[in-house]
Amino acid sequence: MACSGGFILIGELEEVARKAAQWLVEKTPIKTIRDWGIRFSLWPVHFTTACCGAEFAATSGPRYDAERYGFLPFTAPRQCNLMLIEGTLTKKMGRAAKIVYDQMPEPKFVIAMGVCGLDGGIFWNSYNIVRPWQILPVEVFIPGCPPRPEAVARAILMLQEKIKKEGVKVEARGGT
Amino acid sequence: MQVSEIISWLINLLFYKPEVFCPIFYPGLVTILALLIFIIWLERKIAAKVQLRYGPLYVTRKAGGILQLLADLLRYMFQEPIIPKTVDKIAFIAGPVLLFATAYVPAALLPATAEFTGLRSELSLLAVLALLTLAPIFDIIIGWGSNNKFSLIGSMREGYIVMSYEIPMFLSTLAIAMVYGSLNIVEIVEMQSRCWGILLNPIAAATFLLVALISTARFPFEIAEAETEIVMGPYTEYSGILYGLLMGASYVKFYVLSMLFALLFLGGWHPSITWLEKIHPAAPGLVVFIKALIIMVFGIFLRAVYPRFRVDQAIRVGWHLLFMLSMLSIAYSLAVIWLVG
Amino acid sequence: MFQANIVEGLIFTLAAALTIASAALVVSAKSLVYSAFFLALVGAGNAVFMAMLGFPVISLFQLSVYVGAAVTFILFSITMFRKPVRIEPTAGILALDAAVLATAGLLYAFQSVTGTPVSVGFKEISSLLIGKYRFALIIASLALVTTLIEAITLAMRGEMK
Amino acid sequence: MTVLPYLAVSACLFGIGLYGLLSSRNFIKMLLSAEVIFNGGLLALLSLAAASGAPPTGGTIAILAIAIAAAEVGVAVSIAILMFMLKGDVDVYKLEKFKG
Repeated sequence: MACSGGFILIGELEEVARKAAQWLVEKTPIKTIRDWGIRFSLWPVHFTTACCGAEFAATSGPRYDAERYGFLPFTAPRQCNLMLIEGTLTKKMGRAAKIVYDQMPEPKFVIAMGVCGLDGGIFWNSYNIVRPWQILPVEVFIPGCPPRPEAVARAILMLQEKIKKEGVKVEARGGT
Repeated sequence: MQVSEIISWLINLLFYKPEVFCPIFYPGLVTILALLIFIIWLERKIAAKVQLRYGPLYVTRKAGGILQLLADLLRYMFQEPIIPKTVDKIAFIAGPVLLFATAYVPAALLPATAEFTGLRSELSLLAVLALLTLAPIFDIIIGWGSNNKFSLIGSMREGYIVMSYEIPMFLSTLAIAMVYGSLNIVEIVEMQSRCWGILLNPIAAATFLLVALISTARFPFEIAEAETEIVMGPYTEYSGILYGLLMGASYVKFYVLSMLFALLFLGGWHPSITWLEKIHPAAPGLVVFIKALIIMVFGIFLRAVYPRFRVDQAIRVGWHLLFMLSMLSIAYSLAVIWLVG
Repeated sequence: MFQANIVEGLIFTLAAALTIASAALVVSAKSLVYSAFFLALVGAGNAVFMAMLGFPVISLFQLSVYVGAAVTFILFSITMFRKPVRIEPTAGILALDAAVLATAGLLYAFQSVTGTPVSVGFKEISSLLIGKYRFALIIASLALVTTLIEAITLAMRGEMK
Repeated sequence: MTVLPYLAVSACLFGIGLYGLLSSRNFIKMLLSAEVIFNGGLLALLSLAAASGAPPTGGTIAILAIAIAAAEVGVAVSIAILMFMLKGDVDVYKLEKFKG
């Protein structure tokens, strides 16, 4: 939240306040609590481009019930913090993926699903695909064509472990 | 000695002065925050049970994931609140805060028990109703301020819905007030020690319950923020803690309306449990809270079993069914007054 | 007693500042939505005055009917205009003169009024409404119904075209 | 505290509303200014009623006035919407065609 009106005080007050807030957030107890909250509240955006979408839907279904981990598929990118690329990204769709990723608020994570997300899968060497890791910072890859729902659940657990171990790095940005 | 005096004075001020205790603790803020964490978890859990799932579990495994909403809240708090360049900044930031405030203020005016009430007035029922009508202004303001077509459509829908539910809400409440001949919530509750309001005027009770569901966007009337049609309604552009406030606001309003339902129709704190008063003067008010909780659980259970109405169907329900029902409830009240005297 | 007076004066000053400032903003705000929002604040401030004058019923009536319904309706309708409507105001010096003159005249006319706030319960007002003024009530409700039908007709005509 | 300060506030509201009504060309702006004037008038009515011999009568009139004002707002706004639909504008100077 930037106060564009500015303050009467001299100096970069906004910058200082942001740095102070970041310093406070990076302290151990607050950081631990924050990481715990983020770990159990991963809300994914639907970004279905291929057949992996069916498996992703099954992950949240009664049998595999990913909501146990606090994994709640939600509507709009503004409220989510996890992006699952489900399948092949064509060049056109890659642009859309980037837009959706930019709409999500920090801290955010990307999981690339399916072998198409790794290196193109059956579209390997095609002129019209783009690998998700070329345009987005992917945290976890799920191999398989398409991967089973258990694999998606494992990816969620891996991401949770990763957040627990490494913590979340938040770049405090100004208002956009 | 000085310190202990100050502490005892503070404790006295905080816990035994109804003007301070009511807004902050029992019908007020602390209860609301605890309830928000509990009720949304319960909503997800009930939906999961209906769909043969477990629902939130691993966050606190032994306690069935009851802290799930705490985790969500923490995430929202530490998330980046995005303020897009195209929005109207003042409306965008002030809207959610004011919406939550207007949803919360009526809760502070509700009585805890007969002796322990924050607001003593002959017109407390009217005051709560009048404050409840202010929230839609901010819904429209945030929809307009977001400068997004889905937000605008959502707030348009909210406006249409408001027009269809506000009159039945007033009429059904006034019907029950007519039966008891008072606009004071405490007096109405005291008069219900013999006969509950729902028995005296069941039509008004049914109307009020339906209106409570419509005005707080519970299923089957979740029309303003229909996820499958218009992304998130008026809340599309919101992220971070501002979205948390918006999501909380409708639950707070539902809590206020459920408390009002329990007080007006379900006998309030009757049957009163007198030995609870030894613990704290506000403790007998827990009976009201339990009744309100039952109403809330009913309301959130509907999410799991009902689909959503279209907006025109909901408006038709408002004007054709609820308006007529509220008129009928007034006539019924008049008949009851005429018969009983 | 003395303290109560001070508190009352404080509330009055705050409410007066709020009301007059929001009235000025209604007139001067560039965006119509903000204008309507500040009109809601004017109505709310007015409700505070009414409660202080000893008419709590009318204050709550104002809050629920005027602010809650009428201003919400204005706001709702304004957001329906597709493009923002902004028309530059005409030269306002004459208008300013007229307004200042009117205010001064009103103040002059009011200066001889004496009296203190009273307290009026809702039972007196409702007995008056259904007793002495029942014809006014009937005519008002007829007018309400007529305007409702008129508004619906207007809207329908717009829709059919 | 007498009712005089209330009357002063109502006079101020009246003046501000009058200025807005006279100086703007936008139909809805004029409506909003008229609503400010209405608020001033209502306040004056109630304070004079409080100062008079029979306050409940003034209160009754005020209740009727508020109800009628709500109706009037509905009609005026629907006229504005209709005007916007027909002419694509809400400038009152373009209303010349509607002259009797």
